[in-house]
Amino acid sequence: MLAVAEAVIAAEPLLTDADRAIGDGDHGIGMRRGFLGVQEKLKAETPETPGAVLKVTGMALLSKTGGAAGAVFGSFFRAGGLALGDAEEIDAEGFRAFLAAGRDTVMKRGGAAEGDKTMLDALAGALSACAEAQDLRGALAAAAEGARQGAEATKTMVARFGKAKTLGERAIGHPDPGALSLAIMLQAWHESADHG
Amino acid sequence: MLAVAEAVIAAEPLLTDADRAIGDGDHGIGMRRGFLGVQEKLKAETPETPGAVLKVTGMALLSKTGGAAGAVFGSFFRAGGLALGDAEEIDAEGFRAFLAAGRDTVMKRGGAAEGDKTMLDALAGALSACAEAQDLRGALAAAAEGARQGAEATKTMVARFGKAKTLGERAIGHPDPGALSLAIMLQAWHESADHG
Amino acid sequence: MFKMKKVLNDPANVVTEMLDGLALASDGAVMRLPGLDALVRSEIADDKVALLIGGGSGHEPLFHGLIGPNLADGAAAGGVFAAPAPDLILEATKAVHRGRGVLYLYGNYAGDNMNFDIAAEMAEDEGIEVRTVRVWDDVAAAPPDRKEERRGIAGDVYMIKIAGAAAAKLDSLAAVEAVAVKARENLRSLGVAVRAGSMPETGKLTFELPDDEIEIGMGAHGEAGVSRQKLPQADALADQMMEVLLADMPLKAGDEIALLFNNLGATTFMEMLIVNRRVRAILADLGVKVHKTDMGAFVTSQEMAGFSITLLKLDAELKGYFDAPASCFAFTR
Amino acid sequence: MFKMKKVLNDPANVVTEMLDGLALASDGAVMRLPGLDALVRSEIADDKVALLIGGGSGHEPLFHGLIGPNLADGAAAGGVFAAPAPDLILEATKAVHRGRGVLYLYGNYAGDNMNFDIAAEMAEDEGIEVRTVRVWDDVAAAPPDRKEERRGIAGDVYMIKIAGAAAAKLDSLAAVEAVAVKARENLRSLGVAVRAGSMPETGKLTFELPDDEIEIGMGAHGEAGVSRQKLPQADALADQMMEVLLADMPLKAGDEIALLFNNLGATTFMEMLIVNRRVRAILADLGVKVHKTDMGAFVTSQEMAGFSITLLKLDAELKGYFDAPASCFAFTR
Ligand SMILES: Nc1ncnc2c1ncn2[C@@H]1O[C@H](COP(=O)(O)OP(=O)(O)O)[C@@H](O)[C@H]1O
Ligand SMILES: Nc1ncnc2c1ncn2[C@@H]1O[C@H](COP(=O)(O)OP(=O)(O)O)[C@@H](O)[C@H]1O
Ligand SMILES: [Mg+2]
Ligand SMILES: [Mg+2]
Ligand SMILES: [Mg+2]
Ligand SMILES: [Mg+2]
Repeated sequence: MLAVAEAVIAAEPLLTDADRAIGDGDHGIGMRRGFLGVQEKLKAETPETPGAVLKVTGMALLSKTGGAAGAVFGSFFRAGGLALGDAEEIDAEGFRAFLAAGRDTVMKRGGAAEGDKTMLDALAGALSACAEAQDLRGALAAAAEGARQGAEATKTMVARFGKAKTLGERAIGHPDPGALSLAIMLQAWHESADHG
Repeated sequence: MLAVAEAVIAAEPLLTDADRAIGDGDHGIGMRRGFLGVQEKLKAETPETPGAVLKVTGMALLSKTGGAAGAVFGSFFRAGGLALGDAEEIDAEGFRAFLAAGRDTVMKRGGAAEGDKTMLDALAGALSACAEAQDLRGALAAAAEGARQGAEATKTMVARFGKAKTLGERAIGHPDPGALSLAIMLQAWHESADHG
Repeated sequence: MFKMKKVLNDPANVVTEMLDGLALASDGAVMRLPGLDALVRSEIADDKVALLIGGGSGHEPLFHGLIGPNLADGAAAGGVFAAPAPDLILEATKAVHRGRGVLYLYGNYAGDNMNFDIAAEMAEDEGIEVRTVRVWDDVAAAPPDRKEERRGIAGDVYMIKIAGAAAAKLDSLAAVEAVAVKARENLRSLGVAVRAGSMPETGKLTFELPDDEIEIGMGAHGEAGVSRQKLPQADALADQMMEVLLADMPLKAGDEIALLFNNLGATTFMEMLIVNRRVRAILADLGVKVHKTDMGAFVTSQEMAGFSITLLKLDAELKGYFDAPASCFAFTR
Repeated sequence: MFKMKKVLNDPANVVTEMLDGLALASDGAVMRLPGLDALVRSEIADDKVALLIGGGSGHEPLFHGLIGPNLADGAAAGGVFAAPAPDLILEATKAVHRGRGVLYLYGNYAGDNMNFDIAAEMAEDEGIEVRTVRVWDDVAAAPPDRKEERRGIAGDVYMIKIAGAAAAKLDSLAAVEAVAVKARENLRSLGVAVRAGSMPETGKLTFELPDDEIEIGMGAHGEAGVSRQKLPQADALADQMMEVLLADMPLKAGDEIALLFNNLGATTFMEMLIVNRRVRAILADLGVKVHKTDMGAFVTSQEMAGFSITLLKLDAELKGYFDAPASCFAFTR
C-alpha cells in the first residue's frame, strides 16, 4: 500500500492535468493530499491484516482527500477492506471480493453506474479482467491491465456525474481522472507484489 | 483652430502611448474628447475675433476634456484668448501675448514652472523661439519648432507634477505627453496658416 | 508554462492561513475550531436550530465569510475547489449543534453531496438530527425537469441569507428546511465566463477560453455552459442571459425580486453596472419590481473574470428573512 | 496588440451607462443629474452641510458608489482616470448645496486639484461657500515632510465615511472640514501592484510589470512606487509594507485603529486574508487594538491585481463618526 501511495503521489501532475481538461483541475492535488495522509497513518499504526491496511487506507483517504475523490476512494477502500474481514492473507478470491464490495459501496454512495465516465469504469474493467485468475499475483496483473483499459475506455464516454457532467460531448477524447487514479493504484500494487 | 482640433484628435494614439509610459494612459483620450467638443462649439457658435475663437476653445476644453489636461489647456486657451481682447487680427506681438498670458495662468493654476516636465516646457520653447518674429507666419513657424524642441527636452527631465511625479529617474527618456500635445497644436496651426 | 502571480506563503497551507486571517478579520465574531479547517460563530444562542454550510475553498468570501447573526453558524472548508471531508464536517456539526438539529446547506456538487451525506450519517449515529438542502440555482447546468442535477452558484448567498434568518427565528429544523426549500424554488442564476482563474497550489489556469470568446453558463470551476461565443456587446449579453433566466422562471407584472450580480473575481463594477442598466430595462418592461440589488464579489473562483445574474422571487415570508439585519465578513445588511 | 476582453457597449459611453446602472442599483436612494455625469442623493436634508466627492471614473465603487446617509451627498464623475470638469463639479455643487456650504473631498492629483479649484471659484461667484480637503494617504508618493504631494488612494473610503458622518451631524462647514483634516492626519496607506489593469476605451494595459515581479507603492494608475522586486512570500511582503507604514505613523501599545485591505481589482480574498494574518501578528506584538477590519474592492483600477493596507488611528471623536451607520452601493455599516 505504501508503494501505491508513492505512485499516486508521483502521478499528481498527470492527474491534475486530466482534471483540468474535463473537471476543475484539483484531482491530483486531492489524491496527493489523501495518500500523504495514508502514508502517515500506515507508518503510525502498522495494522496487521490486509483488510485492516485497506480499511485504514480508506479512513485516511476519507478524512484527508476531500472532494468527490475523497468520498469515492475513501469509501471504496474502507468497504473493500471490511469485506476482507480479518483474513491473514489475500488470495485471488479475496481480491475480487475487495473490488466488488468497494464497487457496491461507491455505487450506493454516489449513484453512478458503469458507463458514466467515473472510476467505476476502471473498476469494472479490473473486475472482469481478473475473474479467472487463480492467485493474487495473477489477479493483480490482470486487474491492473483491466483497469488501464477501463480508464482508456472512459475517453469515449460522456460524463453523467461529477464536474465534467455538463461538458457533454466535449468530454469525449479525455479520460476520466478518477479512472486513471484507480489504474495507477492497481498498477503500483501489482508491481510491488511482483518485486517485493 | 479646426485644423488644430483635427491634428490633436488624429494624434490620440501617440499621446495615449506617451501617457502610458509615464502617466495613466488617458492623455490622448482626454484631448480627443476635448477637441471634439471644441469642433462642435466652434461650428455652433462661429465666434468673430481670434480672441473669441481662442476663448471658446478654452471653455470647450475646460468643460469636455477633464483630467489635468482639461484644466491646463482650457485655462491656457481661455486666458490667452482674453489677452487678445477684441482685436480683428493676430500679429506676432498678439501671438506672443497670447502665449505669455496662457503660460502665466497655467503656472498660477497648477503651481508648476519651467523644467518640471509639463506642457510649460514646450510653451517656454515656443515663446523664446518666436521672440524676434516680425509677422504671425514667422512667429507660428518659430513657435512650432520651439515647442517641438521644448517637448523633446522634457525627455531629459524628472517630473515634479502630475501622475509621472513619483516616477523619478524612471521618467527620463520619455517626453511629457502634455508638452507633445502643445507642440502638435502649434505645428498644426502653423501649417494651416501657411496653406490657408 | 504560465503560472499566475499570487501573494502566498507555502501553497500547501493556503486554506489554513486564509481561515486564520478570516477569523482575525472578524474581530471576535468568528473563531477557528482548534486545529481544524472550520470556522464557527463565537456565540451561538442556546436552543437555536443550527445552520452549517461549507464546500471547497477558493471561492471566498463564500462559504466561511458568511458566518454571523441571521446567517450561518459555522462552515467547513475543504481544500481549494474540493469538498470538505466527512470528519471535518462532523466536528463542525458538533460545534454548532444546540440541541435543535443542524441544517446542512451547500452547493449541489458530487463531492459535496457525498462528503456531507457521510457526515450526516456519522452525526445521526451520535444522535444529532441533520437535514440537508442542496443549492441548485444554475439554470445552465441541466434542464428544468432535472433541477436536482443543477449546480449551486451565486444563489448560495441568498440561500444562506434566508436560511440563516429562518434558523434564528424558527424553533424546528423541519420549519427552517421548509423555508430554505421554498427559497430555492424561487431562485435562478446564470453566469458568464470571460477569463480563467487559477489554482493557487499550481498557478495553472482552471480552463482555456480563446482571447475573444466568452462562455455563457460556464461553472465556477470551468464546467461547460450553454453557449461559447465571440464577445458580444453588454446589452446583447444581458438580453441573452435574461432570456434564459426568464424562460426558466417566468416573471409577470407585479412580481417582486431581489437581484444579485456576482463577480467571479476580476470583472469590473463598470461592466456589471452597464449590464445592470439593460437588465433593469428588461425588468421594467415586464413590470417586475426590484426590491433590492446586490452587486459584488460574493462567490468567486480566484481571479476568474466573469459574473452571474441571480433572480430571487420574493413573497412576504421570504422578504422578511431577506431583509433581516445580518453581518458577516462578506457583507452587512 | 493585446486588448483586454471586457463586457461593454460603445466604449465612448462607459461612464454614462455605468452611472445609469449605478442609479438603478441604488433602488431609489441615488439619482443622476439629468444629462450630466453626476449622482446625488434623492433626499438631502435641509440645512445640512453638503459633502461633494468626485474624481476620475474607472475606480468603482469609488466615488459614485459612496453616496448615501452619513456618507457623501453627491459625486462628480470624470472620464476614466480623468478628473471631472469644473462645470460638472459646479452643477453637482449646486444640486447638493443646502445653504450651509459644501465640502469638496477628493484624492490629491494635479488634475482633480485644478478642476475642483476652478469649480470652487465658480461656486463662490455664485455665493456658495466651498472648502476643500484633499486626501493624501499614500505614503509611497512622497516623504513625510511633503505630505501635500502624496496621492489619495484607498484612504478615500475612510475619509468619506468620517466626513460624511460629520457632515450629517455638525452644522458648520468649518467644523466638518476640521474633522476631515483630523482624520487625514491619522490616516496612512501603502499599496502593492501585482498585474496591470486596462483602459476600457482602448483595452490597453495601464503599465508594464514583468511576470514575476511586484511593485510596492505603485499608484492606482501605474504611478511608480518605492520598490520593484521579485514576488516575495506573503509574510515577507506584509512585514515590508507594515514597516513602511509604521515608520510613517508609529503606533504604540493601547492605540486603536481601523484596518482596511483594499483590493485594486483582481486580487483574491485568499491572498489578502493570508496577508491579514501576518499584519495582525505584527499589530498584536505592538499591542495595537484593531477596532474594525474592512476588506474588499472599494477603490479599484479596473482589473488591476494588487491591494493596499490602510491604517486609521482612532480617538473617541473619530470612532463615533467611523461607527455611524451608513449605507451606499459600496457597503453598509
Ligand atoms: N458519483 C460518483 N461515483 C463514482 N466516482 C465519482 C463520482 N463522482 C465523481 N467521481 C470520481 O471522482 C473523480 C473526480 O475527483 P476530484 O477531481 O478529486 O473531485 P471533484 O470532482 O470534487 O473536484 C472523477 O474523475 C470520478 O472518477
Ligand atoms: N501642474 C501642471 N502644470 C502644467 N501642466 C500640467 C500640470 N499637471 C499636469 N500637466 C500636464 O498635463 C499632462 C497630463 O494630462 P492628462 O494625462 O490628460 O491628465 P492626467 O494627469 O489627469 O491623467 C501632463 O503631461 C502635463 O503636461
Ligand atoms: Mg476535480
Ligand atoms: Mg493622464
Ligand atoms: Mg474539486
Ligand atoms: Mg488621468
